[in-house]
Amino acid sequence: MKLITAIIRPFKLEEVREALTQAGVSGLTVTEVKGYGRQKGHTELYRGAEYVVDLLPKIKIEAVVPDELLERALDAVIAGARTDKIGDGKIFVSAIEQALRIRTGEAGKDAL
Amino acid sequence: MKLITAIIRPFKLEEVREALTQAGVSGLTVTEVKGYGRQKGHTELYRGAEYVVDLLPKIKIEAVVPDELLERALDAVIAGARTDKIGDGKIFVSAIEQALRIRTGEAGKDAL
Amino acid sequence: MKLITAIIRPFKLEEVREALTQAGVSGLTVTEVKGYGRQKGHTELYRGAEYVVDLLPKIKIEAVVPDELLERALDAVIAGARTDKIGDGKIFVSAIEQALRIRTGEAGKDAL
Amino acid sequence: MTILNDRKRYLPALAALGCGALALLLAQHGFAQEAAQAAAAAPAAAPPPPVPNKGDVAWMLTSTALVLLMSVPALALFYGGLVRTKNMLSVLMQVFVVFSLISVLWCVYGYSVAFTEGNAFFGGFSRLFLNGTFNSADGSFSMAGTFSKNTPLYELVFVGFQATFAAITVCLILGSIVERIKFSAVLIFSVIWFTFSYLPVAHMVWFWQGPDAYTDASKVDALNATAGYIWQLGALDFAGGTVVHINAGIAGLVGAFVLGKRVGYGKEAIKPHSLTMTMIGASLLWFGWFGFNAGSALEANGSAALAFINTYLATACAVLSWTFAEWLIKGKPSMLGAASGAVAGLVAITPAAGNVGIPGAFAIGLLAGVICLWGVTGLKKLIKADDSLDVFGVHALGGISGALLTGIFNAPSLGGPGSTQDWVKMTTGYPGMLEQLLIQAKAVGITIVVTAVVAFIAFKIADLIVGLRVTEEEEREGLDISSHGESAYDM
Amino acid sequence: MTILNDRKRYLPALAALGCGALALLLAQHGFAQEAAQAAAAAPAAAPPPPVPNKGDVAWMLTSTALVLLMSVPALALFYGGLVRTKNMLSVLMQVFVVFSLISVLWCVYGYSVAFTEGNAFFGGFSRLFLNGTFNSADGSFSMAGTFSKNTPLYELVFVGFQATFAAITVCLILGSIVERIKFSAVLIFSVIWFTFSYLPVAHMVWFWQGPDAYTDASKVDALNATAGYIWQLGALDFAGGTVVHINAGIAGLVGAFVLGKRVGYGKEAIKPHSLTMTMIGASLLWFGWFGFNAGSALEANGSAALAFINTYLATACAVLSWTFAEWLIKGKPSMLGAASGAVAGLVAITPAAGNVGIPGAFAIGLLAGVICLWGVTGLKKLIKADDSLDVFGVHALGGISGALLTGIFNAPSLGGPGSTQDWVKMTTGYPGMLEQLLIQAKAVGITIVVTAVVAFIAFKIADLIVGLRVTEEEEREGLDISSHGESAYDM
Amino acid sequence: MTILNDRKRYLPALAALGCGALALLLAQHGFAQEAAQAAAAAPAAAPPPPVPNKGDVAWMLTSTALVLLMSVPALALFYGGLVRTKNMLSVLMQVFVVFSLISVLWCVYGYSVAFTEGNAFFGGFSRLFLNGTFNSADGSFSMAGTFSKNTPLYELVFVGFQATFAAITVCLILGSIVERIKFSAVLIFSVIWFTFSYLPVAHMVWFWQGPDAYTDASKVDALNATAGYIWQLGALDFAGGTVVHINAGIAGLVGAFVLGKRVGYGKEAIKPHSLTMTMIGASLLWFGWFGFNAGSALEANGSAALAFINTYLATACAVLSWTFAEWLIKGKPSMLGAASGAVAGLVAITPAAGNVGIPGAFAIGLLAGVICLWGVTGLKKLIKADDSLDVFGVHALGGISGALLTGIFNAPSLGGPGSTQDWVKMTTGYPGMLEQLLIQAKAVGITIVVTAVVAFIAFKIADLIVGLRVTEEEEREGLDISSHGESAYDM
Ligand SMILES: Nc1ncnc2c1ncn2[C@@H]1O[C@H](COP(=O)(O)OP(=O)(O)O)[C@@H](O)[C@H]1O
Ligand SMILES: Nc1ncnc2c1ncn2[C@@H]1O[C@H](COP(=O)(O)OP(=O)(O)O)[C@@H](O)[C@H]1O
Ligand SMILES: Nc1ncnc2c1ncn2[C@@H]1O[C@H](COP(=O)(O)OP(=O)(O)O)[C@@H](O)[C@H]1O
Repeated sequence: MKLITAIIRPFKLEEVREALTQAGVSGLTVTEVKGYGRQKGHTELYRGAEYVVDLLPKIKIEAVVPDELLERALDAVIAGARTDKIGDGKIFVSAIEQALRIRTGEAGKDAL
Repeated sequence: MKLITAIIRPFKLEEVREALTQAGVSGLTVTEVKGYGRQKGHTELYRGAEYVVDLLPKIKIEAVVPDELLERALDAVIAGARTDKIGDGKIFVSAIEQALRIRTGEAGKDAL
Repeated sequence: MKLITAIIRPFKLEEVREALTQAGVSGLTVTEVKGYGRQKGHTELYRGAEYVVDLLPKIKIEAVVPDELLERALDAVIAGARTDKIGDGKIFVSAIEQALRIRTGEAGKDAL
Repeated sequence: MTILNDRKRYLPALAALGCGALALLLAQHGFAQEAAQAAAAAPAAAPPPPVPNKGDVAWMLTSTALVLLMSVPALALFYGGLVRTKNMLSVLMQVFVVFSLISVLWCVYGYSVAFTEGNAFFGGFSRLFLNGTFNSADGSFSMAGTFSKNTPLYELVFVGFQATFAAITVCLILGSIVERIKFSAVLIFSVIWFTFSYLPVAHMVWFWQGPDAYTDASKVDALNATAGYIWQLGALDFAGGTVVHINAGIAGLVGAFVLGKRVGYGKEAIKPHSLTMTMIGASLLWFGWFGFNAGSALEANGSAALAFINTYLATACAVLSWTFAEWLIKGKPSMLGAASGAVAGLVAITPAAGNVGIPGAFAIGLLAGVICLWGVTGLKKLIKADDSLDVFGVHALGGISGALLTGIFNAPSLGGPGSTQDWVKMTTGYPGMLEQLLIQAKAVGITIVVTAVVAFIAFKIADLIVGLRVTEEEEREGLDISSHGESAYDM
Repeated sequence: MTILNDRKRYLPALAALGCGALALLLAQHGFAQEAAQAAAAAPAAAPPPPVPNKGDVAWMLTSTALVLLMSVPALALFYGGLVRTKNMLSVLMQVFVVFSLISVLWCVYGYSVAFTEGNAFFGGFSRLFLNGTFNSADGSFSMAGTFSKNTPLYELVFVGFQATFAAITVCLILGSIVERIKFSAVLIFSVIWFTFSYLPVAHMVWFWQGPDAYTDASKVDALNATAGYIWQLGALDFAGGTVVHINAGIAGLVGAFVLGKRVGYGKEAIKPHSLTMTMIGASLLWFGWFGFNAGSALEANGSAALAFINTYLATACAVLSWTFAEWLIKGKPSMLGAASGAVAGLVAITPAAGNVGIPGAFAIGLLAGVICLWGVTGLKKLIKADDSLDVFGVHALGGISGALLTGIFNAPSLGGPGSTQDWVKMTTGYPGMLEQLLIQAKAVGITIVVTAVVAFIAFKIADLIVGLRVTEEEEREGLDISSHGESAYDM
Repeated sequence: MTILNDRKRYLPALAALGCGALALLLAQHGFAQEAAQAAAAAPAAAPPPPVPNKGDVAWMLTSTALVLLMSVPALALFYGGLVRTKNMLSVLMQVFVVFSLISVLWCVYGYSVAFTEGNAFFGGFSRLFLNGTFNSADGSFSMAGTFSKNTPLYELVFVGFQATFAAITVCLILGSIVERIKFSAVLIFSVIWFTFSYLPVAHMVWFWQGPDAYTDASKVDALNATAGYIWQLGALDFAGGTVVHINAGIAGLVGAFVLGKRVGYGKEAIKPHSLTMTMIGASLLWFGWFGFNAGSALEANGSAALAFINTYLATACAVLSWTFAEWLIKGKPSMLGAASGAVAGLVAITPAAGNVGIPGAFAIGLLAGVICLWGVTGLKKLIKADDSLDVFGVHALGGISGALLTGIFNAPSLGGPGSTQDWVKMTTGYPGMLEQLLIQAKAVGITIVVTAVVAFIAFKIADLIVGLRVTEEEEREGLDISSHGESAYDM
């Protein structure tokens, strides 16, 4: 099993979720994060105090998928998240050794 | 060392934390997340606009444990988080190559 | 490629981010989390109800770096986050099998 | 499941029916009124009624608006800030709708039952739908009495002012039962309790014929006999220690017992989701309470001025005494403590407002802060009910303390104004400390019994009809989503 | 890009210039006034003008402050809570600055154009910069009339009261166009629409010579001829059903059409970010509306009392009818529904406040809740515009319903007071239901046409000068950061 | 550590002792009063005192409630929104408790020291515990003078109105020292500064014998000699430019210097946690300020009307000038700017409210926005103190500008009303622009010196007793948890 971690633009969440469901991914977990990278931030001014904000709001999607679904899932994320402008985000893939469903105790692919 | 990532119901946090502590886990990190899976969401209605909300509030617990503690820790999470209803959540296990304690620079199991 | 996951004190975020940038890390993702560990929490009192709060606010930084940058990046985090008091936090290192840039489809180190 | 759903649907359908019936009634009423006006046209040839002083009208309209503000948004925010995020809207909603519901019922029959002549416990039905307050034939308004002779007020102003009292009282109860009660149960309970506890207690304490009726010593006994039972006893309740706070506080406690504890109570941390909102609520309560207390003088006169400064001073004293006592006992002074102290002071000074002097305000304020702090900590532990937002500890306890202390500090020897003993000659006096204290205690006792019994029955009836509590799953999910289909925040 | 940037910079520069010009004008004005005062000194030898009743002054100052509160913060919060976090400040800012801008323009020329004699559509320029309201030579104040004879009010009080009406009306429109409009476009639109829609409609509906001018039957026709066009028709609008709500509601709808939908509208979930704020806003609107409606009596008299209780009762009724109807139809009663019901009731009772009796308040309130619920659900779907915060569904629809129902429930046979038919003898009457309804419909129609045309042109002009919408990227990022360089929350 | 802890515990214990002492005093007072009343009974045979006009009473009670609202919750929210989440409650708490503390002290001795006869700098002790304001023996109230002859007001109303002024002034200072000061230090500072800066400045500026005392030209000099020092100079301060804003603004600056900067200041981003709250606060300040300024007329008369419209207009002007200036200079107009502009305008118009005409309101408003914008940007950088929420830049600078501009625009040639020159004949005049400007400057100068010195000493004393700052660790954790054991939000 693989863990897909995708950092995307917040307003793309719905599209990516749908694309992943279409691709056969049965579940995922979403976190609000802040991202720092190439994309330029903005300036905020509060009376005399000026701040450059370069941590931008992003959404992190984590989905554990069986190996055979990996490619399709990656394509789905890209299809759903792409706008072709700097800041579209990244996808990271890592290995998951074990997965368990708490409710039933099922393990491995069955747990997803 | 292993990273245990558990997605659980928010109100189970306290029980899981206690169970893990009992099991010998010395530390953990908690994140508020939203989860999508088999559990049915709900409908929200704001004047004329109706939305189906299927991202539900969940809690993600991350704990890095020495290999020998893994089994006990997994049992602890399940014991603390289980309600036997859909949406109880998942546990994922992955490998951690290195752990460091920032304060002392200790590494490996000593850092946990 | 490696994923560096650092749990640090919130007010150290800016220093760590700068240190990492200096070390050559090009991007990172930040999450607000709550941490449980050795550091003592505090007590809150609302009329008659007293609660011991031992989940403390922490910041989680995740940065995927090429292998050759790992050591420098770890040093950078420690340099930026250390106060020598309990609760400074941890760093965990794990393997990343693949990285993709959504905008361009670039893969591997080029995607970072 | 289907039956439950049906029951759910049943209530609004019934309400819709009610609206229809109301519309019909109103149509009839229009014609009925015409007839009434024709009849009234004849005696209209009498000398023109005295005109209200515009300063009084200005002050009473302002006061009424201020008391409305005390419910929406002040009380709603004070309470709402104390619950968890997932139940925020349910609290705001309960307060908003109960306030509206009682206000409408007040105009339909409540005012008539509370403030027209009947027996010593209930009034009559002559003012149903506020019939007769405005004469559309000649554009004239009926007048209500005040506490001074020849100082009338538009009855409609009095109706509005008192409507806000009735409505906020029922809303106060909600604090004991939030985070688990069904919305439909709230409405059913509210209607029953309002009708059979609020209205009779208000009638008993506040109904009398007004000063202008007392033209002659010979009439006094007959007039007194038409007044409310507690008024006849000679109890002092300037702005609602018994009628509002004890009444609501005891009903809340009964509710907490009948409903049982919230899921997770005592095990999970149930923390206020926004003390900022609670502080805004407490502050607006303080602000609005000037209308509540000083408005209860019914005139912009010296009594209003006294009630005003007492309301100000006692509250500030209670903030300090709660804060310092908490600091001493618990080690840290808390914002929630200061805000709670303010409310405690306001509650306790309510029956006393125009009935005590400056020394009374100091004493009542300082004591209220400490007593109610004990109410929400020590006493609360003894009672073992999940009185969620401490309606009993603050409103009942503060109300009782205030009612009794009013009896003491009303004494001219302690700087108090005494009370009017002779409404013909308008002379004041003080029956003696023990005597007055006993009268006050009786008023308190009667109120407690009435409200406890009625509240218990009302909750039981609501339970029978729709059930009192949401399911455990709904409670876990939060009432905002499960009962109202919304979220308070999306940030 | 550079041109755009230049345009951006251009506007504040222009504004700065404006300020300078204003300063110069003021300096001149100082001297001009001196001269005027010298001239005025002679007739000052006439008998001293009647003095305003202090009760009226107290009430009208209070009312004015209440109406200010309705815009900042009430309306701003009601609207702000309904948008997404990223646009919260832009809403607060638009309301805050538009309110200030219109208030200033009101004092510069608005009051003069609306409330001095001119023709039936526009007033004159005799009160530019409020010239002549305070005579610094002898410390005397000019007087405004009320609806009673010999009951003057300081004209400055009337100026202030009416200023808050003008300002809130323009702010109401914003609800239709938030989350995408450029701040500079908002300001340009506001100035144009205020000048060419608000001012003439206010003049047409509310300008007349006041009761004291009507000393003799022979003068009546000549005096009437100087009044506003709609006033001459005999239309009833107690506190602004046409002038405020229909005027703003239609302009909003036009804006929604001209601007187009928000990015993601209909596809993404666009949820209210804080219904808590919306509830606070709605509650404060209710509170402040007592100033709006009961203050429109211009005195602390029976008419104010009637307007007050009607405002209270109709609103409570609308909360109930919206809540129960939604419960019945959608399955769950929502807090946003209850709050929207309150606003619907307030809007609908506005033209009726002092013009109907208690039966009218019941009926208008109950109907308004249901009508506006349909406005924001059924009707909204038909219209297919992104009227973001339902200004049309609540304010236009509620205003139209209220205006028409005022015509009906004004009838003495339905408990209404009728209206003054003869200002010399001060007698009231009622022209008949069909007649009054027709007059009301005409007033509504004229208002709709004027505001629709002016709003369309004003938006087009703003589009030409600075462009109406922010870029899609800015809209995605949120106006708080892109237009104002701030974030509402950092929690 | 133990000692520190002991010190911490020491303060509330002391306070508790204080409460006890107070209780004793009150008991005594009860009896003392009885005696006093017996004595007073004899001269009570004199003709009955004139009765206050109910319109005035209505307006002044309303105004007092409005000024209370300005502190809790308005100022608390305005300030609270600007700090970080972790310090939110500490700000709310400091304002809430300091407001209460000063209000109580006002009734204990403050009112007496400020508003009874003594010397030109301090008053006397005849009104300790408000002794003599209400006579419980005969139910009569003592009267305070206004600015018109034969127009008394219940002294208790004046006491309450002025109490809110004293209390808010001390609260204003808090803005400079939040996010790092110990709660106990706040309280100690407050008591000292209130006693030795607020009370004498209030006495110097506002104490005089009232118009009714000026019955005869021969008495004028003797009467004037009993007035406050700055009053004798002829300084104009309608509602507290010197007494409130300069007084507080300078004290705040001193505090910022003495305390030092917040940890991380200039390095970390210290951003407002909720500009929504700040906007609500600013709006409620505007609303409440009508009570502050127009209430300072002490009557519902023309002067109140003038003060009202000026307060409205100048504020709107300042919103515009700040907004446009910021837009021009910084590229974007901000909500915080608009809100700050409102406060700047309100501060600057405070001394001027009833002392200038419409042209003055325009000018002062437009200027205030620009001046204070510079105060919180350019000037702030020069000063290099961490005046956290810009109390100096807005209140001191705005207050000084307003005080001086009042001297100018008071001129009848610039539309101003001038001032009463002869209290016997009640004639007005204007000493000349340079003269008046000089007088104003003197008043400003004296106030600055008094408050700077007293503030410095008061902070040093607090430092000696309990220490001024929390530990760095506590500051990092946030004062909400470390000082008060609570969190503002749990969402
Ligand atoms: N090396 C990295 N490790 C973890 N997250 C990263 C890394 N680089 C970028 N990110 C995340 O991806 C987001 C987008 O990256 P950015 O460089 O701005 O644009 P792009 O994805 O188009 O190259 C960042 O905001 C950050 O959240
Ligand atoms: N494949 C997955 N990858 C990551 N998170 C998942 C995955 N599937 C489920 N989850 C998380 O687990 C939660 C519970 O899953 P769900 O399917 O609703 O119930 P159950 O755990 O009982 O099967 C989801 O809300 C989601 O947060
Ligand atoms: N085993 C663990 N797994 C995951 N996170 C941990 C673990 N142990 C500690 N942490 C995180 O690190 C933070 C700091 O740990 P703590 O034990 O308090 O201090 P220190 O890092 O100085 O040893 C915790 O608050 C928690 O967020």
